[in-house]
Amino acid sequence: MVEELIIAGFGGQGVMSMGQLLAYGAMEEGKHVSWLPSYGPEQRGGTANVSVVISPQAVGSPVIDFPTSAIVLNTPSFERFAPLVRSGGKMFIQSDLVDCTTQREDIHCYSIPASSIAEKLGNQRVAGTVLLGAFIEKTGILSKGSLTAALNQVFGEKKKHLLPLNIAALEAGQRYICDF
Amino acid sequence: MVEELIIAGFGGQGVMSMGQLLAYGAMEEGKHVSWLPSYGPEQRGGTANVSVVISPQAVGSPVIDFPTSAIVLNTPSFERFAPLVRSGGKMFIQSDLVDCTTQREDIHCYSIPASSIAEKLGNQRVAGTVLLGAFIEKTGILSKGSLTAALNQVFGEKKKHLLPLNIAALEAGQRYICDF
Amino acid sequence: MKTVFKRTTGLTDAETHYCPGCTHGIIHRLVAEVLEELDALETTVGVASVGCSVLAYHYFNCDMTQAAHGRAPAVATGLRRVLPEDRLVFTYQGDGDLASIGMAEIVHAAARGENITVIFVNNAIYGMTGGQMAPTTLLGQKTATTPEGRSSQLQGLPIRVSEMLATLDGAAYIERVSTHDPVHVLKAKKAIKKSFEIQRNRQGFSMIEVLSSCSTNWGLTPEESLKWIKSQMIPYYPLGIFKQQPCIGEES
Amino acid sequence: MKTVFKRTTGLTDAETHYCPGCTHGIIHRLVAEVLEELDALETTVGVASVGCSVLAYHYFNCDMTQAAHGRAPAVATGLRRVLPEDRLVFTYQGDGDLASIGMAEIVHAAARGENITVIFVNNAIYGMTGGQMAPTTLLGQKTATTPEGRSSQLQGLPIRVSEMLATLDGAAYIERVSTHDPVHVLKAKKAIKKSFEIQRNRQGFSMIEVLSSCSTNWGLTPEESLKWIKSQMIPYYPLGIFKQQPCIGEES
Amino acid sequence: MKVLFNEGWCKGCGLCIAFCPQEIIHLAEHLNRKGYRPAQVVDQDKCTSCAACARMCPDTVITVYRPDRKQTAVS
Amino acid sequence: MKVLFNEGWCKGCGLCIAFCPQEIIHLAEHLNRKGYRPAQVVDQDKCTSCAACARMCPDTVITVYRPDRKQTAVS
Amino acid sequence: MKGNEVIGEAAVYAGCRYFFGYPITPQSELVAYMAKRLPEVGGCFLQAESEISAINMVYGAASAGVRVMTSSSSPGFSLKQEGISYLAGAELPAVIVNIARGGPGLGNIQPSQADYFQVTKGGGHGDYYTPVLAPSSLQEIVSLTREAFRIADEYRTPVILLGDGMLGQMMEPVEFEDEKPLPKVREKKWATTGTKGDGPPKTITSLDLNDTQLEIRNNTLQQKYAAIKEKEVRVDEYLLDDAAYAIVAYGTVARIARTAIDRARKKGIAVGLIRPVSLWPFPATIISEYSSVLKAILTVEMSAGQMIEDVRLAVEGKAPVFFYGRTGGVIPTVDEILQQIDRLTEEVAI
Amino acid sequence: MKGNEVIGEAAVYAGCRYFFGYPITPQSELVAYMAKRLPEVGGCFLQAESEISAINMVYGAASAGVRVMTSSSSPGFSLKQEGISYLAGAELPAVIVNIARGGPGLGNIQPSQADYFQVTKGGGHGDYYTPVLAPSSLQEIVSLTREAFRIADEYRTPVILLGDGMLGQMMEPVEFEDEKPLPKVREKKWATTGTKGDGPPKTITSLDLNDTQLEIRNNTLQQKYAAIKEKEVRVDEYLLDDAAYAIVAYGTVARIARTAIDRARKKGIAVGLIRPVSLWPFPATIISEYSSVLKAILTVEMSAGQMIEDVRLAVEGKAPVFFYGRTGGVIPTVDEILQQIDRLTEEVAI
Ligand SMILES: Cc1ncc(C[n+]2csc(CCOP(=O)(O)OP(=O)(O)O)c2C)c(N)n1
Ligand SMILES: Cc1ncc(C[n+]2csc(CCOP(=O)(O)OP(=O)(O)O)c2C)c(N)n1
Ligand code: SF4
Ligand code: SF4
Ligand code: SF4
Ligand code: SF4
Ligand code: SF4
Ligand code: SF4
Ligand SMILES: [Mg+2]
Ligand SMILES: [Mg+2]
Repeated sequence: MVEELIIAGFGGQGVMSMGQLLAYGAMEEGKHVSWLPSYGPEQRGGTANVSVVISPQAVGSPVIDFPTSAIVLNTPSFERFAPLVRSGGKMFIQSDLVDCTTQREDIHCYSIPASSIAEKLGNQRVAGTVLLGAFIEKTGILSKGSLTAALNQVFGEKKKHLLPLNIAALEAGQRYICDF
Repeated sequence: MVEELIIAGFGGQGVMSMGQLLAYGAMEEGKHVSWLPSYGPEQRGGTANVSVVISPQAVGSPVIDFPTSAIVLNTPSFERFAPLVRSGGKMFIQSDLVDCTTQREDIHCYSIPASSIAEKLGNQRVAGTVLLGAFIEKTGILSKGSLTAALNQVFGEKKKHLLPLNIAALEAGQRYICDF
Repeated sequence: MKTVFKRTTGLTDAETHYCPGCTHGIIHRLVAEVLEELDALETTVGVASVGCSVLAYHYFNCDMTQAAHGRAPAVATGLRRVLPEDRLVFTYQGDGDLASIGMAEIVHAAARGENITVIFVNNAIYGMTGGQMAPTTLLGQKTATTPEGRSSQLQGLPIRVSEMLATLDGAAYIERVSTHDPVHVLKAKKAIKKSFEIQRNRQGFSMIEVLSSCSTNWGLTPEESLKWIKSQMIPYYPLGIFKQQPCIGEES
Repeated sequence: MKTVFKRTTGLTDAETHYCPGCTHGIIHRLVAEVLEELDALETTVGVASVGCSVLAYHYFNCDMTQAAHGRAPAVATGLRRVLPEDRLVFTYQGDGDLASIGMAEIVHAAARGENITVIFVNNAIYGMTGGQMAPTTLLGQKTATTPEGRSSQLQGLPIRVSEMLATLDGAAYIERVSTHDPVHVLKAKKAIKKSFEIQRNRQGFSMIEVLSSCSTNWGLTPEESLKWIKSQMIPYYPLGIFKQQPCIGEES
Repeated sequence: MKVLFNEGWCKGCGLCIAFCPQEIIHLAEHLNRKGYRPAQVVDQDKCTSCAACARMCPDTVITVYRPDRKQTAVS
Repeated sequence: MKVLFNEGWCKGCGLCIAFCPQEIIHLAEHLNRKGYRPAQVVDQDKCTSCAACARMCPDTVITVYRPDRKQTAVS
Repeated sequence: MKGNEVIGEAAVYAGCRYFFGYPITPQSELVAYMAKRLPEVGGCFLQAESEISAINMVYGAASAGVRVMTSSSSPGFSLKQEGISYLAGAELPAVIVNIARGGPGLGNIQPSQADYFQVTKGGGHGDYYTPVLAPSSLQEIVSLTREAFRIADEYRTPVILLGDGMLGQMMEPVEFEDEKPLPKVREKKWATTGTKGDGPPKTITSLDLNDTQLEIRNNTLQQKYAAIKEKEVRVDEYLLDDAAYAIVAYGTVARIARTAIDRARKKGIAVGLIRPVSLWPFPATIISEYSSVLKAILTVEMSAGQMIEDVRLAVEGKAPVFFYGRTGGVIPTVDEILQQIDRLTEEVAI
Repeated sequence: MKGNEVIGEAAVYAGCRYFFGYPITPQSELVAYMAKRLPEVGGCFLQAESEISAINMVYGAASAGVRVMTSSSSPGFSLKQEGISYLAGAELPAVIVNIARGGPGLGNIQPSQADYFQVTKGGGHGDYYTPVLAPSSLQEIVSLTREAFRIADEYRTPVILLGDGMLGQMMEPVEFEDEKPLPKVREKKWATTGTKGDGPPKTITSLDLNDTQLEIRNNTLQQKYAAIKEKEVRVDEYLLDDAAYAIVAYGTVARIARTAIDRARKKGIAVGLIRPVSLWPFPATIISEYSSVLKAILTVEMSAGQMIEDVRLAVEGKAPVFFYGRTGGVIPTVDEILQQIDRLTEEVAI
């Protein structure tokens, strides 16, 4: 199964590193993967999105016209990508920041108050990881284990202390989404 | 008749302006003409030559591979152009500076001690004009009248005083060459 | 109620794309206010350069043309030599644009005494392209291309452009100002106004170097950034007037 | 019989293409003599520029590379960053090359403190291309592109490159010398030698500006040309040392 | 109302906050349409209309008014 | 022979002439292979071996020798 | 007048009053001519500090809506590539002269046609073309300079006038009276001259951060290029009516080819000349048409073979295309071309 | 690692220790990578004051015989044209990266292939070519960067590595171990490193004032180019054995085309892919051969149509050549290409 995911939001929300984490996770599992960012003109603020393709075979086009999943972190991104998600696809909405819902009935839509959940864990900043937890739980494309390994790799020795918090965030996301 | 003349010598010997004078003279007579210079890398000194094509019809190539006439003012130019003059063509040699003679029997060769002649007229610098006098006399391509008119044009008001000397030089060249 | 401060008509209605707290925004406003005060919006042509301020032509409420990276002084020269004398021409350039790739153009515009105003935004970094070293990057400053900090051995010392251009006879007015607090912002505005007045008097080339922040690429908050200007930049880039030729009236 | 003066082995056997009396010839000889005296011919790489001295690579008896117009300092930088430290690298550039098209390159080489020697031949004109205005052309001087004489209004004032570069911290040694008589030729040689020694000591960028003649394009005889250097150029381009950083030993 | 914030334009940079001598500017809890927490003043009365905030705002968010001086104040 | 002119290299620029303190250098009447009148010294005796000519010659035409000082000159 | 000076006078005649240039052999006479001439007609000449500055000064002047020119030769022309791409992207009219010389690198100052690719295709970055006119006589310089300014203004595009050192340096008689002067610049409403209360501010730019917007901009450019291709093809045909063979050559080489053709005709060989006058748009249709009836085509260039690609693209295999080229500033001679014509007849006979 | 960083590491792997560059989006990560990486391996990174300085620093470093690289994106690449012509003229080996973006002019920072002409033909002045390699995956970057340095050294020529913003910005897994490192630089006897008593001084130049000499120099270059054309053509063929149609596409577009082809195959359309890996020398022979058996060819580019000229030159009318292009940074989608394949089958059916 080929997963074509777009993660989109404001610059500074960590969209790129979320994608990167998934890419590393996919590599952990020996899958083929491509990661392609797209920025607006702004350095910070403005919109940004990243396309991640995870596939059992070599990735052809890294560009995604119609994603199988989308994670949206702000309203403009919701508006842009909601119509593009493939029929049968999934949409993950950071509902603390986006209070829209789609009219489309052919896609699955999950609203996740990721900031609130993260705040409860003690740090707003892991909202992205919460969303990733929800994402892997619903798509089953990657295991929690590989994502944990990816986190480990990304943090390295220096930021090792952030690991427990992020694992907790992953799990919180997974747990939250089970209720849908 | 198309006249294809190359004038060659050291830079600073007035090669270019000799060519220019002929070009103006040809225009006076309503003939078509082209003038094309060629310099070495040096600003002054070094070799330089100019190709002048005078023709009743529009001039095709301004480049002359095999001149019908050549006027040479130094030894390197003699060596370069002597073999190239067309069979039946004419070569005018400034014999004060070049003491070579060609072995070729199919061309006419005229040695003219132009500096000496010019010096006798009171100014070494009109040696070039002496050579031009010889050239028009032998080729008949232009009249003395049109060349005088050209001189007049080139000197303008400012250098008008140089006219008589140059006319004398033209005539001296013509006279000298008659003896051949 | 009296209005003490309101948005100048020298700016268009567009919202800027600058990062939060970027002082490009302040400098834009100052230039726009000056043009409004001088009643010059309809007679000014601005030249945007390539850097974070590349979209300046969207923001200034006057005719604008957009120049290739570093070449704004040449473009301004083209305009200057062609436009009627009553027109004002200015460039708005970053430190990468003006002091790196565009060094030849700025030196020669100054040497020619080209009658233009140059707004030189020195933020000690390449903002637009993601925080690489600029010719004005301070020693020890870490950037994307000086990961260990700028070293005098490897990259040489930062260029003080105002001081250098002040040695040229063609330069009529050169001042360095800053944006790190309200008082200095006011001074900056005064300098900018002066430079346009000098242009109006046809006195020749003038340049205002404005110390500016780039919190995004400095890795500081906007507030910390202004403190960094004060504590780090000003000691190396002292504020003040570096060149002031006598006014036409004052000459003799 | 003692030989007081003979042709240096620093020059190849080639005859130069320079015009009669052109002081490029003298400057070539001085550089070559210095390299010979420093026993550096086998460890030096020179960079020829584009100008009348474009063929310099034929004349200097050391490794030579030929750079694009104005870019000799960049080429020298490439060499410098790659070659072992014991090698000497120099550029030989005219005023059009160095001060016009190559302004960005020379400023940045100086600012970086690039450890090279620059021989800057200022003859106030573009010799090679037939006598157009250079950035160093004097006010009033007639050239092919200033037929009425250079005017400060239209073309601005001539650039004093040595003075300008001296404001840069990276520059270790900058001196202006002349070739208009035997005494000054000797002084020029001393300066050139010093700049190579500075390079040898790894002290950074040095430049010797040499006032030079161009009788062909000035429309003077060679002798008159030297007088013109003395009477016209030196008053605007004063001779002397403009920058001298303490020797490595002297520092502290 | 002495200071008026054009909330939609604010990028929440906090420069106005840093330079307000009265320390009356704060970032709101909510996000504006751009995704920033906009600056706001609750206690308008304390404002002295000094315009320091407006002068430092890079995004021309702030308009500053000064109430006409009461006659009484002059006397 | 105190000064030796490599005649073929000379461009007749006259700078040696201008700077010879003894005024003993002149342009020859004939042309060299380059087409210039080469510089020459006839009166070698007057030459002081000062090398001013050589130093000013742009074309390294000139070699200068100095006769070994006679013992007598020292005493 | 030398060819270079004729360009200058022709530009003045076409209403050009502004020139920004940098000296380089073999076009320096044009710079010098403008330095003298423009002040006489109330214009402005400025020697820029480099070719890059020159092209960007042109960008500034063109932004203000005037007729403006710059010129250079091969290495200097390479330096202008970014600027030309900007002019094309911002749709600014200007005339750029390239008097080409031997390359690559510093090369020499002799005539060359090895910049054909650079001026007709490559050049700067991005999808743009510049009309390229290649005169082959001084008289034609006069008319084509005028046309260059007309095309530039009409289509808001930079236009290139391509010559070589031979054309720039030679002299032959020229008449200006025969040519109509170009009408004054009509008002360019888009020019940034200060709004003067006349509507909202104008902007000139080649930037469009949005890809869809930039594509629209590119499509507009491509439509313009299609229109130019349709209307501005120029070609000179010589003795083609009964020709079995044709030489394709442009600029000065075409003159030499013409003399060779005259001589070949005397020998009874039915050869004619197709001389592209506009190199872009290239006269592909005409060449394509002739190629169906010709036995063979010979392309002659002062290059290692550049225009021949356009000839082959036009011919598409319908006739054999031969090549003769000289490089490094060597000018092909009439005799050499005659020999090539002979080769042509022989090879085709086999 | 991002594509840009992979280029950097691959260069280090190929023995490159010197890099002179100037930042420009979308290739800045390469510059930053080299700034960090080269000092670690005892090399030197220097940020030049401009693209022009960078290419001339490369000229200097290459003169001294080391493996050296620079990189830029479209506008910056235009500025390097004079320098590249000099490198070619002086026969200096170097690798130049162009991560192309939308143009013309300032354009934008999205991916583009509109520099094809510039890198394969036009570029600088004079008769020269530079080998151009166009990887389409990060793994291929590793092997082609190595090849770029090999070709540069072997033929003493600048070599261009052409990518686009998409390739530069994307990440995918990469193995370095699979690739052999390039042998050390063998002694370059021509390099100007100081004679050190080792024979007469060496000179590096592209100047030859004498036209005959310069022509000889040019002929040498042309011979070299002929050898490269013979030996260094690289092409990737995909599902061509039974194909009735072929897409010609390079770089990242070829990946998208490949996905489209896979889908078309599922629909039963016999379409394959010809992917030129070396853009110069262009795989003309192979395309020519296929064109005799194919019903139609579709060229897909992120440009208004540039490589299509080389395709048409190769095909010479033997099969219809269609074109699909997007510009301004818009990336063609799989669906669009599928539609084009349908169009192809329809038009040919008619
Ligand atoms: C010819 C060229 N080279 C490089 C770039 C890439 N570039 C865009 S902006 C910039 C530097 C901007 O820095 P600066 O001028 O300091 O402006 P800031 O963003 O800091 O305000 C560079 C290198 C370009 N657009 N064109
Ligand atoms: C890019 C480029 N532009 C212009 C030229 C033409 N050109 C050759 S030398 C020169 C000027 C030389 O003047 P200068 O540097 O003062 O040297 P001089 O001849 O006076 O010694 C110019 C403009 C060139 N070769 N390359
Ligand atoms: S990157 Fe820096 S200079 Fe650019 S907008 Fe952001 S803060 Fe301002
Ligand atoms: S033109 Fe001038 S600088 Fe050049 S060689 Fe002649 S005198 Fe010397
Ligand atoms: S005007 Fe002054 S007191 Fe009022 S909010 Fe602004 S900074 Fe504070
Ligand atoms: S300074 Fe302006 S943009 Fe920044 S927080 Fe205050 S109002 Fe908002
Ligand atoms: S060495 Fe002195 S005295 Fe002798 S010729 Fe030369 S200049 Fe004259
Ligand atoms: S200075 Fe040298 S070149 Fe000049 S005349 Fe004397 S010897 Fe001859
Ligand atoms: Mg900056
Ligand atoms: Mg000079």
